[in-house]
Amino acid sequence: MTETTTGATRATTPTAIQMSGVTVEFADPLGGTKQVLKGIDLTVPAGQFIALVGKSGCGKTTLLNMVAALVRPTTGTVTVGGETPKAARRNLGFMLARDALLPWRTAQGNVEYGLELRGVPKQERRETARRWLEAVHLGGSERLWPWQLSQGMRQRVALARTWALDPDVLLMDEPFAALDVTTRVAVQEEFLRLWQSEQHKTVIFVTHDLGEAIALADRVVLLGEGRVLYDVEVGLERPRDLQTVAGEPRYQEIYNQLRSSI
Amino acid sequence: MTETTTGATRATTPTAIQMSGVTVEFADPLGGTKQVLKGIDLTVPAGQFIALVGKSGCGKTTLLNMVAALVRPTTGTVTVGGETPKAARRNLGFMLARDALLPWRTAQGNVEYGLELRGVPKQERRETARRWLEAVHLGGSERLWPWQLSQGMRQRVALARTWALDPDVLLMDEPFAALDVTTRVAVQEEFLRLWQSEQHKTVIFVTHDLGEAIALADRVVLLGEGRVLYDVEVGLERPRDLQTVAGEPRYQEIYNQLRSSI
Amino acid sequence: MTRELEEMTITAPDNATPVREPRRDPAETARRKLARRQTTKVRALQALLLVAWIGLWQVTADQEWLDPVLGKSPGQSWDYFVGAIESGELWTNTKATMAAVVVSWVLASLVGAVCGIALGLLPTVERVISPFLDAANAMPRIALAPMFIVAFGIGMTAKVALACTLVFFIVLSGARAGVRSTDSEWLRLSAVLGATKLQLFWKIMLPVATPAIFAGLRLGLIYALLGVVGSELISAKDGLGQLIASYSSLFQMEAVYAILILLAIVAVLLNQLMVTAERWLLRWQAPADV
Amino acid sequence: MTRELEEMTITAPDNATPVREPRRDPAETARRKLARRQTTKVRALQALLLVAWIGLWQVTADQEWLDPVLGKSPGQSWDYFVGAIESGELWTNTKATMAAVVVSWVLASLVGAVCGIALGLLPTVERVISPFLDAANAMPRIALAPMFIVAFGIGMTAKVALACTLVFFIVLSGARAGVRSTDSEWLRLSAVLGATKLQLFWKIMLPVATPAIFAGLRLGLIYALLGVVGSELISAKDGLGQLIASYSSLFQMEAVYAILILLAIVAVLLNQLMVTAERWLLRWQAPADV
Amino acid sequence: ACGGGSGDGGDGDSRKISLGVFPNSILSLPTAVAMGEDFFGEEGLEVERVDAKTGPELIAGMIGGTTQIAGASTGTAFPAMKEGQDLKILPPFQGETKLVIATEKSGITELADLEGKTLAVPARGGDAETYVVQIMEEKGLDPSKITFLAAGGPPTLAAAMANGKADAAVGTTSSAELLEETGTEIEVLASPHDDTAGDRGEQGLSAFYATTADYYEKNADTVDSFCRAMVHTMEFMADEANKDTVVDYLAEWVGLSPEAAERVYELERDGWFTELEESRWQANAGYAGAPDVGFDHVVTGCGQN
Ligand SMILES: Nc1ncnc2c1ncn2[C@@H]1O[C@H](COP(=O)(O)OP(=O)(O)OP(=O)(O)O)[C@@H](O)[C@H]1O
Ligand SMILES: Nc1ncnc2c1ncn2[C@@H]1O[C@H](COP(=O)(O)OP(=O)(O)OP(=O)(O)O)[C@@H](O)[C@H]1O
Ligand SMILES: [Mg+2]
Ligand SMILES: [Mg+2]
Repeated sequence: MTETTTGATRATTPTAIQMSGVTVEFADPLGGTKQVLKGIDLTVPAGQFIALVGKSGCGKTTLLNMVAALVRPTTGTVTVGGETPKAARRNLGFMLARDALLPWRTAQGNVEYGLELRGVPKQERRETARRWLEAVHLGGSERLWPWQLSQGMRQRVALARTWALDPDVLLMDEPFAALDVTTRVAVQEEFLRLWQSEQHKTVIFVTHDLGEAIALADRVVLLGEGRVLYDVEVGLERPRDLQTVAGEPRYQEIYNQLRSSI
Repeated sequence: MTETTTGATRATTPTAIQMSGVTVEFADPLGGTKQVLKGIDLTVPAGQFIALVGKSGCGKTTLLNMVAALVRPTTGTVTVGGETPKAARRNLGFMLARDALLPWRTAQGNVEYGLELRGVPKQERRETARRWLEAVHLGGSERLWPWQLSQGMRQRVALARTWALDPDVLLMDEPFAALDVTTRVAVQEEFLRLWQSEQHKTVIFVTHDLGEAIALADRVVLLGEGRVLYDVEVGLERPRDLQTVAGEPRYQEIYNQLRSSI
Repeated sequence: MTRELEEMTITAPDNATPVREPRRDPAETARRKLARRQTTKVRALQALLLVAWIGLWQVTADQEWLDPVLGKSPGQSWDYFVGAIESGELWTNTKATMAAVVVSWVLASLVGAVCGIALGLLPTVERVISPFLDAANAMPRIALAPMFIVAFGIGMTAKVALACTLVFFIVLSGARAGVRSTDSEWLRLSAVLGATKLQLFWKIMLPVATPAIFAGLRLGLIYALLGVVGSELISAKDGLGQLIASYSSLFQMEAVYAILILLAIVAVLLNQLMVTAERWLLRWQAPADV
Repeated sequence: MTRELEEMTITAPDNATPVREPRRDPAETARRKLARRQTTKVRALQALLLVAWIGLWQVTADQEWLDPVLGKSPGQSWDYFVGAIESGELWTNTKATMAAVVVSWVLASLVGAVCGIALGLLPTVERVISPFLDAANAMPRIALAPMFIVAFGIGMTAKVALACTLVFFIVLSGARAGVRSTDSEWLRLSAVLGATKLQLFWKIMLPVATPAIFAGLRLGLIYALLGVVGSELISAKDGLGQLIASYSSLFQMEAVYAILILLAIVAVLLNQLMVTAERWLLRWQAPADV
Repeated sequence: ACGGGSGDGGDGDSRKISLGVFPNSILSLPTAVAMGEDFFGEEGLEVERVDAKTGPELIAGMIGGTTQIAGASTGTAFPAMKEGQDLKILPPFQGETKLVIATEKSGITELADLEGKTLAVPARGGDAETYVVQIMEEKGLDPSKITFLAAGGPPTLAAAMANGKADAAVGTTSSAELLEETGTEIEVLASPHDDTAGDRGEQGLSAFYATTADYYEKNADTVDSFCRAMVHTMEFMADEANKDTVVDYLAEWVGLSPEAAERVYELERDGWFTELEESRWQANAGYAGAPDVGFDHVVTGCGQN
């Protein structure tokens, strides 16, 4: 497989995502405003896998939505690959806790959905989709409807859908939260394998699970009350074995640090 | 708290559940029959916490349903507290993966449901329900509807509902499988605390999660192809700390044994 | 507002927190205030629409766009209305119509709900008889009117019977659909807890089917009104439909319009009543949007 | 069978495995065979019911339980039926009715579905105009017949217009309810993937609303038939309703019965067609029970 | 007041009658006059009027027991009797009053012009249709070239005429006046009052009253009282001295202006009679396509003594 440095060591790689002095306010439905992000400065080098953790309501999803151009910063700037988030959308992949599969499309159709919206011709679309379903070990299940898939298979289809667009930047909002423990580990492994198998994509991965954050990411950022409370390089070597990574001392160390600051 | 012996050491305690030579066949919808349980002999002493593990489709739920008088054995006998399962239902508690809360009843109303079916008078019902909601740390949420509760809170209400009937035998079919990791640990702790806080109830606990089985139970039974493949006393001392129990050598030992036989 | 979901029209809070506060807290009362303010806005817009519509009607009458037989002004209708209120004609006939509506709606709803739940519980029976139900439902009620008259006479009973044939099928299909959403886990749990059949019906089946039954009941109420008035139009001793028919045969269309508007008002009020009842009875359902 | 869920009537497989095999495998074909066998049973029972019903009808006629005007035997109806088939009277009138049914159903469904989706997307507009819709829907269509005739003449157009006023509201409320079930995550995802408004409508809104629209379409088809026949009963040049009206005024009830039965058969066939179309279009939905 | 058909075929209070009529029509004018002048009360009858919208409904309501006596016509009573319903026919009888009319703008001036045009009737296959057909055939014209249009009740019919959807129609003298008054200029093509309607116009009956044989047998007295009240009514209407009163009744009942009512009155005043010859009955049975319905259905001498 490819080289496995952590993102942090490549100080010279180009910047994928850049936030400077970002605040986000929402109009409070009862009048007034509520500041959700209170001055975020964050630089994500291209190819880095960054995990975002923090208490519920601390603004993780808001931050992600900002990168996806679903929320505009009140002050400050956000650039994605040097462009505005809106312009950068074509290089963006997005994955959510609930798989968000369209129930009226087969596995194949769901993987094709993004390609279809972008006007990729039918033949190419079909082949790409098939290739990515193979890649997530769902070859042969192309023609099944979402209800015929288990939760783990569904999330793997969502994975294929995201990957089929070949995005430079991947935004994932608790993508595995809805899975039961066994399936979860399997899909995490699948995901890590995909990510490691090619030129690394930049990933922002939101999760509630500290263990998952440390085991998967190059760098863990802890948000709290709209600020970055903690920003740490994981520094565990890749490829990682998810079964055993929890035993490593570095894992335990970061875990305890995060646990105490949360 | 009370004494904390494992069920296995009390060889002289009365038998809660007794199965001898039990087979279960289902009429195959396509004609013919299909043997799901192929001769099960199992004795569960009163007060024992037994975990049932095994691959999907190996008959765990069927076994549980048999004790709950929802399935009748084709051959062999099952007794619960010396009676037929049907007769023993009044001493039975039942808990499922999906909380099975009735959405048209408040938390309080859901806890009262079982009591209501058994004709407990209104005043008593209300008090019992309130007491058990307090016990699962949901005092103050009595009047919320299920949709207003988080998944963890819902499962705690289901726990209270089960406990409110004060059953001698508890049947639990993957009760925590639908919970996310963080909530799961919290509810497991809650459950263990309840179980340990009084005269132990007999528990049959079905789970897919080997770790959960070992951490919670006195005894782990591995089913496979309709037979008991493996039956082991856990022997970890109580009360247990779920955060650290995974570190104990005995835990690792059983885990590996089970893992290899599954 | 910083949030933009440009291409979207539905915006739901994307971090719907699972735990909602109980009703009494300050955020809730503030939310209610907001809701009330919005309601005022809606009412104002509705009033505006109503005025615009009456204006249009007036213009139509003034400009004689319609046949003189049909083209009457709002003022003429209002005059009839005032006169008819004073003479008590409207009141007695409205009473007669509403009595039949209520009776037929209650009766058909009860029977329809019970049959619907039963069919929902017996899928094979349902498969066997559903084409017969479709066939029965496709009978043109006006064509059956002579038979209703012979069987029930000209009066309350005939009206009620005709309206029932509409409402029954509507409520039935609602209830049937409702029962389908029963979760088998609730049944398993109830069985283990020792529920009797009667308890199952009252404590599981009926509440499960309630939302779907309510959808049927709302539509059913409108159709009860349609059925009763339709029956009165064909033959009756009294009722708003009978009034419409006789004024219509006298070409007094201003009276016909006034009565039709009265009917519309009655329908809207009945519907509002149902919405309120529904909101209370189904308060256990998560609101679609908050 | 060893399983007993004594107090339960609905039995669902309690370990519904999430992964279902693709359609082609042997288990699936066996399941289909089973389904076919059950269908045969259902058909047999239906035939039995039909025979029993005709028998009952015959007895009613023989025993003269009904007034002589109403009490006609199945044989008499059959004689009329054969005669009318030969004279071509039934065929031309059925054609006329069905043409109007199809036109009104298609038209009102299209408009109703689009309006329903639009209202579902614009909740404030919906709140404002929904009482007006209720009011309009509560208008007794028979009373409006004179206005329809003035506006559209006596013929196809008037029939279609009247039927449309029924079907429109039914399909509209289905579509409106359907859009409500849109998942906001689909919209978020589509927005990020760069979907245009048109793409959102075709690729998300329409499929989402399809099941509910279909429920409306099915009921709408029955009501299109009711509306057209009702309109023909009041005034028309041709059509089954017009036939019923004239035979009914001559007290030739055997002909009326025969035509009503023909209508019922047409309704059942139309419904069957809809079920088939629905099953195919909604094959992506998990079957309620297998 | 509600509560379905009283259904008391004479078992209840036999001096109470529910009387079914077709309201606001010249055909039911005798009922309006009798009730207005309390001729029923004078005979000790308590009469409740039950309005119906169509002829068949009147018969159906009577068979169902809601009414004991009801207005009837050639087009409704004969088919019912033909289908086996035993009815008794009561006076007064009204001679033919149906006109064949056309709108002025249709350009039709005589019956021959009807070929190829659209003619509105209340319901297909009914009495109005056969009326036109029989007149046309008698005059050697071809009625099969007319497009018959079922237009339902008066307002729909008027609307259809007004906006040209129908060129011609069949209506009573009063409904023709009503059409004129609401702004539709009309041309009379055939009228029973000036021999342009042939045999049918001369012999035809447009209205009478009926009761069921069952009720008649059990309540012969009541029926006779009804007839007596009606005979009295006929005498009252025929009396020149009461002309203004009758015209007022007519104007109010049918909804005409006094002038139009007076014109109608002049045409119709001799149209009512209380005894019927068998030959005329048989002729009408023929018109209605029910030649086997015998004269024994008619109650002769009712209320004459
Ligand atoms: N559209 C909106 N309008 C108003 N307030 C909002 C909106 N979206 C989010 N918020 C508020 O912003 C805060 C942060 O929300 P966000 O969804 O980013 O949290 P999160 O960290 O993703 O939480 P979770 O872990 O529960 O998903 C919350 O208090 C939320 O109520
Ligand atoms: N009512 C039934 N009729 C026919 N077969 C059944 C029935 N219930 C269960 N089975 C079959 O019996 C076998 C065992 O099912 P059971 O539900 O006991 O498995 P399980 O161990 O609980 O599996 P899981 O872990 O997936 O819940 C399965 O193959 C299932 O298909
Ligand atoms: Mg979030
Ligand atoms: Mg199971």
